[in-house]
Amino acid sequence: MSDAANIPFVPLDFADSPVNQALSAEEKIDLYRTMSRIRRFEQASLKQYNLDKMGGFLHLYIGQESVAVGTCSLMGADDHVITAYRDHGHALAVGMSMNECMAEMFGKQTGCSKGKGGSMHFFAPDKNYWGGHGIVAGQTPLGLGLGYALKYQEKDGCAMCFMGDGAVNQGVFHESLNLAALFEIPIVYIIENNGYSMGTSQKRSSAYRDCLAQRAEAYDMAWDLVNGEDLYEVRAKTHIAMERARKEKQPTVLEIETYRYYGHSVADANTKKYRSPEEIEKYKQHHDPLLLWKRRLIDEGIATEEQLKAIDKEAKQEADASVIFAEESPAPTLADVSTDVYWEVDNQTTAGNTGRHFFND
Amino acid sequence: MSDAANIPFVPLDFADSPVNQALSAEEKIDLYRTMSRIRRFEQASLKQYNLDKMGGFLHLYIGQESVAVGTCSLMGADDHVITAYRDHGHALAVGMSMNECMAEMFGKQTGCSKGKGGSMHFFAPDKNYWGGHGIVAGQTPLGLGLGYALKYQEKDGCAMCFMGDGAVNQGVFHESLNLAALFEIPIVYIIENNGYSMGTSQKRSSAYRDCLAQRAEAYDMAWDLVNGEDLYEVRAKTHIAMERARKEKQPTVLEIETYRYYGHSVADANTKKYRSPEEIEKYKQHHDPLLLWKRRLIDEGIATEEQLKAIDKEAKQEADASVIFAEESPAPTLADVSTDVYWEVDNQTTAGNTGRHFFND
Amino acid sequence: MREISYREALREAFDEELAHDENVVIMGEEVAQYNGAYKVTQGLWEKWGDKRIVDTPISEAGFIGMGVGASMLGIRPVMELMFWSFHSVAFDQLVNNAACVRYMSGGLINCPIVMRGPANGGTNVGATHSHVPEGLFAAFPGLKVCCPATPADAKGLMKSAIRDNDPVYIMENTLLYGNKGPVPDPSEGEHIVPLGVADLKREGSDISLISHGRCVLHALEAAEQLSAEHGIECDVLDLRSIRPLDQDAIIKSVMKTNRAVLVDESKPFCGVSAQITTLIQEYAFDYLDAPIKRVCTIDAPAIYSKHIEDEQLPNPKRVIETVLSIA
Amino acid sequence: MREISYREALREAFDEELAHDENVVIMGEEVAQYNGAYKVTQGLWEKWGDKRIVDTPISEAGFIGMGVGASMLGIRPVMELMFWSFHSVAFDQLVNNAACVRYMSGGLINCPIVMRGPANGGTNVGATHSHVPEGLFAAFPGLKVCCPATPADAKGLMKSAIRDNDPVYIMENTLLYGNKGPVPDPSEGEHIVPLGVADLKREGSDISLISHGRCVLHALEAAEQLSAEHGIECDVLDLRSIRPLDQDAIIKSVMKTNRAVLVDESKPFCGVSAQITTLIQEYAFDYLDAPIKRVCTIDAPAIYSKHIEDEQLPNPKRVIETVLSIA
Ligand SMILES: Cc1ncc(C[n+]2csc(CCOP(=O)(O)OP(=O)(O)O)c2C)c(N)n1
Ligand SMILES: Cc1ncc(C[n+]2csc(CCOP(=O)(O)OP(=O)(O)O)c2C)c(N)n1
Ligand SMILES: [Mg+2]
Ligand SMILES: [Mg+2]
Repeated sequence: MSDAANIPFVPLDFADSPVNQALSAEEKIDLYRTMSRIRRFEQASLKQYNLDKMGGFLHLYIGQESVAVGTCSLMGADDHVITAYRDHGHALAVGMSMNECMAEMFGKQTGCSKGKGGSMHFFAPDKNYWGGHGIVAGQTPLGLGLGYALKYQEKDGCAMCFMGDGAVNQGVFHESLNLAALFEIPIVYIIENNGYSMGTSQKRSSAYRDCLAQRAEAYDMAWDLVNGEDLYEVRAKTHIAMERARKEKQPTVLEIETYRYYGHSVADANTKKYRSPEEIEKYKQHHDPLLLWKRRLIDEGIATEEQLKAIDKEAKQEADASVIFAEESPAPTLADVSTDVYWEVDNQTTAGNTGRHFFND
Repeated sequence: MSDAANIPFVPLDFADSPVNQALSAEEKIDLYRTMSRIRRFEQASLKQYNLDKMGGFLHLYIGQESVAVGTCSLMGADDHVITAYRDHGHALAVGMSMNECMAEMFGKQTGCSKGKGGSMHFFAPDKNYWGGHGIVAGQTPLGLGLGYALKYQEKDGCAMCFMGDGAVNQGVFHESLNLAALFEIPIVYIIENNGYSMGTSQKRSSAYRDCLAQRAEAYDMAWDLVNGEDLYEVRAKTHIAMERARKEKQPTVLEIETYRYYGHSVADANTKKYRSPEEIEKYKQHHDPLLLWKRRLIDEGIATEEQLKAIDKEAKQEADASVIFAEESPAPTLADVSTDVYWEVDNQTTAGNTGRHFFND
Repeated sequence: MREISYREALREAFDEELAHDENVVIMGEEVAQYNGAYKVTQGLWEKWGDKRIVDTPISEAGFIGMGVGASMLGIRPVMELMFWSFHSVAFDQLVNNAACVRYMSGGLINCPIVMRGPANGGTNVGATHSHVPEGLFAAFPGLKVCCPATPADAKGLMKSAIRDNDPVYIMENTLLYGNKGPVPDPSEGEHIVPLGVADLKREGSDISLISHGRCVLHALEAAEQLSAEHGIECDVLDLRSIRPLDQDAIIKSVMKTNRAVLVDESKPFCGVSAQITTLIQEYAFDYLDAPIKRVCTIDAPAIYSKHIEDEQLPNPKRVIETVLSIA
Repeated sequence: MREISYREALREAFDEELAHDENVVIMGEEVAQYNGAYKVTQGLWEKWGDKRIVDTPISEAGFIGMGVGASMLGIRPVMELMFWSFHSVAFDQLVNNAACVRYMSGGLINCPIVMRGPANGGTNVGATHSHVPEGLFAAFPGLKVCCPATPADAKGLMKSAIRDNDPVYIMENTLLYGNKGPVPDPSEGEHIVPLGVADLKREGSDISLISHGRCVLHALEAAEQLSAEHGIECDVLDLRSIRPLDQDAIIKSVMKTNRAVLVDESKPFCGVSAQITTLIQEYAFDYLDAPIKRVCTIDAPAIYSKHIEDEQLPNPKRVIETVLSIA
C-alpha cells in the first residue's frame, strides 16, 4: 500500500491546467460574456417564437452554454466545428452575430442562411462553422470529412463534431468512429449529454457499461467524461483531445454532462412530465454554468457582481436589437426559392447554363 | 500465489462440455456428413458455375463448414437462423436439400426461391431459415426481429444471425446491438471472421482493441471468441450463448475465427494477391475443419477412415444428382417475373384484386 | 355523423386493430410514454402497456429492420417514423428488406408491416425534414403506399393497411392531424377503406383535378372558387392510394372532362404526378383537349422561411392559375 | 480514332483529373489495392499512392458522408459505390447532406463531389443488387445525374463531373465496362462532354427513341432492325445526362417525328421516362400523333434467373414491338 491512501481527497481543480492558467482576466470575462449572450439571445428568441415570429422548431440551448463556449474558446485558425440542430450556442461561440442568427430564425434574407435554413441550420464557413444539421447524427460523418480535409491539406487543425446523447444510437456515428480510428482523423466527437433525447432518458435509449463515451473503446479510441458545468474542466479536457487530434492525428470521444432547462423544443408539451420539476430546479440552482462561472470570477477577484450584471444587460440589449434587425429585414421572395440549389447555376457558369436544371412545368 | 501456478497448461478440451458429451456416435458422424455434404455441394456448384450454368455471384463457404454445422446442430424447434450471401453452408446445415439449392443457383422453378433469389438468397422458413441476404449487414436487424417475435410470442427459442468480419462496420449492426441489449432480445450474433472482406484484411477495415466481438462491450453485452476449426468449441460456446438468449433473454456476440479457401466470390481474380498461397495452404493443411473432425472421429474410435470416405462419396453423389435435377428442371417463364411481389395479389384476395398493382404500360 | 380529427381517427384505427389482433404492435420514437411527437398515439401506452406500445431509440434502420424481421414471423408491427423524412437513414430496410424479401424467397415470406408518420412540407422545418416520399416508395414494386386526406380515409385506410399482408407505407400529414371530419361511429360497424380505390370528392365536367393527401383540400378549395368565379366545374379525384392505384377512376374522369390538372406536393421531377400523367396520356390520349398540367412543389429543396414556404407548395391560387391556363 | 473500353475511358478520366487537380481523391471499397471490384481503378493506386487512392471499410454512409464533409472544405472526392444499389445504406448522406447543404446554408457551401459506380440490372445478382436509381436521385434538386452509354461519353462526362462544383452522380454499367469505342487521344486535347447535352446517336424522321445508359444500345439495335425490316427510321436520342436535362433536344426530335418511344431501364412507376413523357406531352402536345410509349424494366423486383432476367429488362425485341404498336 502506498502513501497515496493517506492523502485526503481533494477534487481536481481544472483551473490549474495550462490552458486555463493561460487565460487572462479579460478572456475569462469574455467567456462569461459569450455565455450570457447565448442565454439572452435564446431568451429573446423564445419570446419571439411565442409571438409567432418564427416557423418550425426552436431547440433551446439554455443550460448547456458552458459546453459550446468552453470548447469553441479553444479554436485556432484551422479548427472547425459542426453540430446538430441545437446550434445557437455554437454559432455565437464561434463569433456569429446575433443579427444574422435572429434574422435566420425570422426567415429573413439577412439571415445567415438567407432564411432558407432556420433555427436548425445556422452556417458560417468563414468562421469555420459548418452548421446546424437536422437529421440526428447526420453530421457525424461530415465532421469526419472536415478532419479528413484538414489532414489531406496538411493543416494542423482539428474538427469538433457535436451531437446529443440520443444520437449515439444512429449507425452512421459508429461508422464514423471506425473510420476516424482507422484513418487517424483529427477529430473530437463531443456528446453533449443532457440526459434526454426528447422525452427518452439515456437509460431508456442506450445500452452502455459506464457511460456513452466508452463506446469509443470498441474502436480502441481515446475517450473521456467531462463535467460540463465547469468551464475549466470543459476547456482542460477538450484541449487534451484537440491536441491529440492536431498533433497525433488521433480521434477522441468526449462525453460532456450537461442539462437543458427547457423542453426538447419549444413545441415539447411534456417537458415537465418525463423529468420532475425538482430535477430541473436542482440544475438551475446548483449546476447552472453561468451562475457557477460568475461565482468563480467573483471568487477569483476578476469581476464584480455589478460588472457581470452589466454584461448581462448589454447582452440583453444586443438580443433585443437583433429582434428589431430581424423584424425589419426583408423576407425572401418567390424567386429566392430557386437560388442556392446549384453552385454552377448561381454563378452563371457555362455548366450552369447548359441543360434544364429545374422542372417547374 | 496460489497452487494454480504450478499446474501445467493443458488447453481446454471442449469435447468435455455437456453439449458435446451428450452427442451420440451417430450424431458425431452426422456432423461430419453435413460438413462433407456442404463441401461436395459447393465443389459441384463451382464446377457448374465455371460451366456457365449459373448467373451472378458464387460465394463459396468451403473452409468455414464447421461454423454453420456446429452452430446449427444446436437448433431446437424454436431457434431461427438468418445469414448473409455466403449462405449455402447454413442452408444445408438446417436441412435444406441439395436439389432445391442447386436448382436455385441454376435459376430454375424448382429452386428454393423459384430461381428468383439465386446463390445469395436461399430461404426455407419451414426450417427456420430466413435467408440469404445480399446487402452487407442488412440482415442484422432482421435477425433482431426474429428474436423479438420469439420473445413476443413467448417461445423459448432464439435467433442466430450470421455475418462476416467486414459487416461489423455497417452502422445498422451497431443499431441492432444497442436494440438487442436494450430490449433484451434472445439473439446470438455470429461474426464468421475469415480474416478478409473481399480483398481487405481485418486490420485494414476495422479499428478494434483485441477482437471484433469485443465491440459488444460498448453495449454491456456478453461476447466470446471462438476457434472455428474445432467443432466441439463452436458447439460448446455457441450453446452457452443460445442458452443465455433462450433462458435469460440476453444477446451475445460471438466471433468465430475461420477461413475461406476460395476467393471472395468465384469472380474474385485477386484471391492469391491479397493473401499469400502459403497462408491458404497452411489453413488447408493444418486447420481444415473436415480434416480435423475426421481425425477426431478416428481418434475417438467412432469411425474409420473408410467409413468417412464412404460418406464423402455419398455426398459427392448427392451433389452430382442435384446438378442433374437442376439441369433438368424448368426455367421460370416471363409470367413468373410478376408473381411473388405481393402476397395479396398472389393469393387473389379482394385487396389483391383492387386497384392497379403493376405498371407495365 | 360524428366528427373527429384526423389524429383521433388514426388513433381509433390503432386501438381497434390492437384489440382485433394480438400480433399488432405499435412502435417508434416517443410513441409510448411521450404519447407520440404529434400525439397520434396518445393514451395507447396507458391502455395497452409496454408489450403493445413500444418506444425505440433513435435507430430507424435498426428498429424498422427489426419490425420487418418480426413481421416475417407473423407479428404485425405498425411503425411510426416521427417524420417520414427520416426514411433516409432506414432506406435499405424500407426498399430492400421490406419490399424484396417476398420476391427473393420466391413467395415463401410476406411482411405484414405498416410504416407510418407525417410526410409533408409546410411546417417550416427545412429541407431535410420536409420530404414527400410517396412517389419514391411507390416506385418499388413490393410496396404499397397511401396518402389519406380526410379523417375518415385516415382511419379506413389505416385499418386496411394493418390487415394487409404486404408492407404498406402510409403518408400522413402534420397539417391535417387537427382537421375534423365525419367518421362513422364504431357502433355502426367497422369503417374500412380499401387500398386502390380513389374517391371522387367533387363532381364536375369541365376539368379533372387529380390529387392526393393534403393537396386534395387545395384542389377542393380551388374548385369552389373556379365554380363561383369562372363557372368552371371540376371533378376532384382523391387518389387516396398511390399503389395500388385506381387507374380506372383516373381515366374515367379524364374521358369525361378531357382536361386534367394534377395537384401533387411531390417535387416535379419523377413525382407521382409524372406517373399519373404518363398513364393518362397513354390511356386517354384521344380524349385530351389540352396538355395535362401539374401543380407541384417548386423544384428546390424546401425553404425554411415561413414567409414563403406556402408559396413553394401547391396551393389553391396556383391550382386556379394552372386550370385557367388550359380551361 | 483509337478505340478503348468504357472501363479504360473512365480510368483515363480519373488519371487525368488526378493530375489536373491535387484535391481530387478516389475513394471506395477495394478501389486501391484490389484495383476495383470491376477493375475500373486498376493501376491508379500503384501510380498515385495511398493519399490519392483510398480503400474504405464497408461503411457507405460513413465514408460518403466523410466525402461530402471533405468536399465542403475543397477536396474533390470521387467516390465509388461498388454497386450503386448500395445507395440504400447511405441514402441520407446522398439526398440530404450532399443535395441540401448548399440550400440550407443559403449558398455558403458547395459540394464538389462525384459519386459513381455501376447501376444496372442484367447480371443475375438479384433484387437488392440491381437497382437503377437515376430517377430516384434526379428527383432531388441539388443533385446532378448522368448515365454514359459509350466510352467517349463515359470519359467526357466523368471529367465534367469532377470539375463541376455541385454533386454529380454518375451511373455506370457493369455490362458496358468491356465495350470498346472511339475516344479522342489525349494528345488531341482534352475530351470533355458537358452535362445537360443530349446526343443524337442516329437520325431518322419516323419516330423518336429516347434513351440513356445501356438502353441506348438497345435502341440503336432496334433502330437498325426497324429500318432494315420495316422501313421505319428512328431518331435515337441519348440523353446522357438526366439532370440537367437537354429538354430542347427531346422536344426538337419529337416535333420532327411526332412519335416517341422511351427506352428506360427504370421500373415504370415514376421512372425517368415518366418525367420525360410528362415533358413531351406538355411541350409537344400538338405534335404528337400517338401516345408516348415506354419500354421499361418489367415492374417487379429484379429476378435472379439468368434464363429470364434479360426479358425483364428493355431489349431490342421489346423496343421493336413497342415501336410497331404505334408506328
Ligand atoms: C434520424 C432522425 N430521427 C429522429 C429525429 C427527430 N429528433 C430530433 S432531435 C431528437 C432527439 C435527439 O436527442 P439528443 O441526441 O439527446 O439531442 P438533444 O436534443 O438532447 O440535444 C429526435 C428524436 C431526427 N431529427 N432525425
Ligand atoms: C452495403 C454493401 N456494401 C458492399 C457490398 C459488396 N460486398 C459484398 S460482400 C463484401 C465483403 C464482405 O466481407 P465479410 O463481411 O467479411 O464477409 P465474407 O464475404 O468474408 O463472408 C462486400 C464489400 C454489399 N453487398 N453491400
Ligand atoms: Mg439529449
Ligand atoms: Mg470476411
